[in-house]
Amino acid sequence: MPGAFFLGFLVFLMAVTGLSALFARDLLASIIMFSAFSYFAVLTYLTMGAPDVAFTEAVVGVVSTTFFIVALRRMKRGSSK
Amino acid sequence: MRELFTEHLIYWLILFLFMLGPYGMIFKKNLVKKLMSMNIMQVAVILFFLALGQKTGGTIPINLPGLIGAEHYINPLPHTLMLTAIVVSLATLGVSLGLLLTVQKRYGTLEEDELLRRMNQ
Amino acid sequence: MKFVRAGALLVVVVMTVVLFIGAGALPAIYNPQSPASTHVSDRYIEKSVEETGSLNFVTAVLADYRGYDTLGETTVIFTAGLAAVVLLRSAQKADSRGKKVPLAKAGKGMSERFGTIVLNTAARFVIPFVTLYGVYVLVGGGEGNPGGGFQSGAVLAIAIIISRLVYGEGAAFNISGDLALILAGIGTFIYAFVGVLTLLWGGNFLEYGIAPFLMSAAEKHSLGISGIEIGVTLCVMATIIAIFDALARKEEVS
Amino acid sequence: MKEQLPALIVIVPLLIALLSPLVAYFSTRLLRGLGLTAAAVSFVSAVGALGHALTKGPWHYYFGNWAPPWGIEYVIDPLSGLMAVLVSFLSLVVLIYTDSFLREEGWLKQGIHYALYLLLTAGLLGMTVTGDVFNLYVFLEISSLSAYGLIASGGYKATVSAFRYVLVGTVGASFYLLGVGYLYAITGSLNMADLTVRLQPLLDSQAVLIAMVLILVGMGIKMALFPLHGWLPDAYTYSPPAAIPFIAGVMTKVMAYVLLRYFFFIFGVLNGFVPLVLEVVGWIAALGIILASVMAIAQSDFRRMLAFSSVAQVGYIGLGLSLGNMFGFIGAVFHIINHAIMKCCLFLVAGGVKWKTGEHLIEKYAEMSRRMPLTMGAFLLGAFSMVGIPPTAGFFSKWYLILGAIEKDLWIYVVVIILSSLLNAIYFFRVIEQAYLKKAPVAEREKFVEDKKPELPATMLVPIVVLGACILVVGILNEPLVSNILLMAFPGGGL
Repeated sequence: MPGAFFLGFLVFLMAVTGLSALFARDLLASIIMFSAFSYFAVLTYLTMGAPDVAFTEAVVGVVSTTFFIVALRRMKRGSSK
Repeated sequence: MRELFTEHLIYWLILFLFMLGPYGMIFKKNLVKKLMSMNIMQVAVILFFLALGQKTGGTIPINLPGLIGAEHYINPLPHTLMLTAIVVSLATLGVSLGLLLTVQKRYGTLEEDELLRRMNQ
Repeated sequence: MKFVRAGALLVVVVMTVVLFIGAGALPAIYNPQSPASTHVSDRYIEKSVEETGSLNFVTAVLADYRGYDTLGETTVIFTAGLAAVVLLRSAQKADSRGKKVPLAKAGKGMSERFGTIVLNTAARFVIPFVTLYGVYVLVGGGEGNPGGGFQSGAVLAIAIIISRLVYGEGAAFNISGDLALILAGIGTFIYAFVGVLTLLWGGNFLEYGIAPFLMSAAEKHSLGISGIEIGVTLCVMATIIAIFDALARKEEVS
Repeated sequence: MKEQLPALIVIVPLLIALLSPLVAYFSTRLLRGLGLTAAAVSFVSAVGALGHALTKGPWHYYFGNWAPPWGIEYVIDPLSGLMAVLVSFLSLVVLIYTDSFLREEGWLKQGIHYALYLLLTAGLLGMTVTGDVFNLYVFLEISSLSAYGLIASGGYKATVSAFRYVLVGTVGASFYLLGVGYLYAITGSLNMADLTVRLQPLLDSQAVLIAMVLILVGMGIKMALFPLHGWLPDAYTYSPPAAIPFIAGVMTKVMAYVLLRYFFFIFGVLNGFVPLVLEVVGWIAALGIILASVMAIAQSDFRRMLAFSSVAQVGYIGLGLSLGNMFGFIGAVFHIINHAIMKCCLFLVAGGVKWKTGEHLIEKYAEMSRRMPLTMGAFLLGAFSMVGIPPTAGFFSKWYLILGAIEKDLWIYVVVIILSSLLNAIYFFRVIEQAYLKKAPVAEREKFVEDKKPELPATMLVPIVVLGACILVVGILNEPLVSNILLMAFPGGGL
């Protein structure tokens, strides 16, 4: 199955972006890496032949990134530093 | 090599992603990052289920005219289940971000050590 | 403390190794003969077009065969909206206790306008298209396209969020947080009400085929599916807006 | 509508919950009425369904009329019926009690509280009566999310503990879901009855072992089995008194029920790797009982003491599960019932004292027996039952657990149960001593002598007294309960 290599590569990319989201110093960078993670998740779902799930993950990725950014904005504003 | 890929490696990668969740939750001190590792864990479960439904010679589970028979389509059940799981992950994310905002507002920090120190004051 | 961390790391590593070894016992990926691909799924693929009238098997399973799960899923979203709103509200206790705030004034979004001319103009173009697309996703869901109530609701919510982000609280295209919460409840209620109707007609919960209409079974099922999809759309849209509103709400000065 | 009873158990509270924000906007009084009606209808349906299951055998209800491996079914057998009756009964009782705490709040807060509470009820009921492992996950999430919301509404400290609970709880749910994934991978089915059949030839496979461990860890986190209990003490201590009796009383118990369901009904206690896993569970549970009891002695906050005692009591249920024989099963289920009622009652008392005096510290309980005689009477029954003094219910579940341990020649468990009863006696005696024997300081005393209405208002007092009476009734009626229901519930039961 030739798709297997591509699939493996995509999951590997997910692991990389996920790790860098966890290890990024800056929270904003972390959130951006997290949305990249979400994007690769969409690609992986598409490769796995699940358009419905991919579509849902795409919109959920947008919404959750928005939530994160809005929350981050509030947190920065409220922080003592 | 190809056998390894098709049979184990994808599961391994997925399970690695899955265990990234507990790892991040234990070792990352920032609460936002804990939240992210929780989300990564949920995505890994979704990938796991979708991987179960894969089928050689199967296409996406939408009826095509003239293509009849179960062997031509990917199993739709995991997709359905995972739609639910994605929605659950979004719901959990919303609630926990709300919690984080409240914590931040009261204690002024999201670093775990600092938070524990301020809570005990 | 170091010791505890080392112990935790050990536990995580051991679990990872155990899971890796255990993966060997799973049926190989891509195997058409695996139990997951042979036991239950065949009926969904072969019968769903005639039994439910939906060309998309995922929609058929989601909204019909396992429609009760989806009711639960919609409820989960609604619950999340409730939880997010209650905890951000109880944080700002300064709110008038026991007093009834008129719904129109209840939700105050971000107060400052941070739209520039480019953003404003872009938003004016983007929002109608996003909205249209959301409606299209809802309508096209059963017709063999991916998508359905949940995706449609999320896309519609994104349109409203864009408008809120660009125009601020004064956006014409806006739903306030409390109203959104009530709407979300109504949306899920529409879903559940379809089930209650089938109960009243004498069938089991969510048994669309029982409807006393002059239609074929497949048509009744697709009617039922559209009914619940509308409920899901409303609930998801309203909940996302409610959570967004709760997160973005500026603290009232007390 | 008679044939729709299993659906009504869950659907009615769910429907009212969905409408509560809307109803609350117009009238909070109407909301109260509707909420009580919903809980009552759910309770009546559960009783009806249990009656049917006992007389005519298990009741299968197909959603959308799709036959089981394809659709979702509800199964009311004696065990799930009994659990449904227990959950809906406690939900109704606590809902009456809740009223006094909410009266002062605004419409939005009341509406959301009722919605979350009823959703929690519906979620837990759905978990007990479902016959589908994925549907169980969905309802697990409904109940968890509503519990997060309820706990978090208790102030700032509660939000920190609620956040921890969200993280840990989501890990638990994800582990559970991954376990379901393993089961699905090797059997291709999600229906419990179907799984049982299809797992039979596969029970020696490693995948089943891993699925078992994943489900055990996931549910262990949710039920606060000993090393996984970290989220519980804070969550119970800081959450608002209007919600915690139900959460503390029922939630962990439903999770324990799910484990019983898996190990006794789906995997089968004697097959494959199950005895091995259960043995580990047994040792961990025994250790947890002792350690958590010792921790409970060290607490000065009444609610925190109850929280640690909960961890210990969940250990008893784990012990009964691990015994894997009939007495163990009866002891575990009986203890689920007892502990749900006792813990609920004790938290109601704690909330009542807080309502009266604003205090949770044990040392402030001085002379409480004179100020609130009925409430403290119920507390005394609950405490006796926790310790295991004969006419109360707690004695009998321990008795069956000991019988089960003796049958398997595990004398160490007998020692653990007796030792922990002693520890229970120590920490409850501290409170009893304060409430009945100590004299209050003079300043405090003058305050309550002036108090014209010493007891709690009726809406709070009645639930407390009812639950106190339940402890006695369950204890006295233990024989018919065991022989008519619990023996029927045992897999392949009825002897």
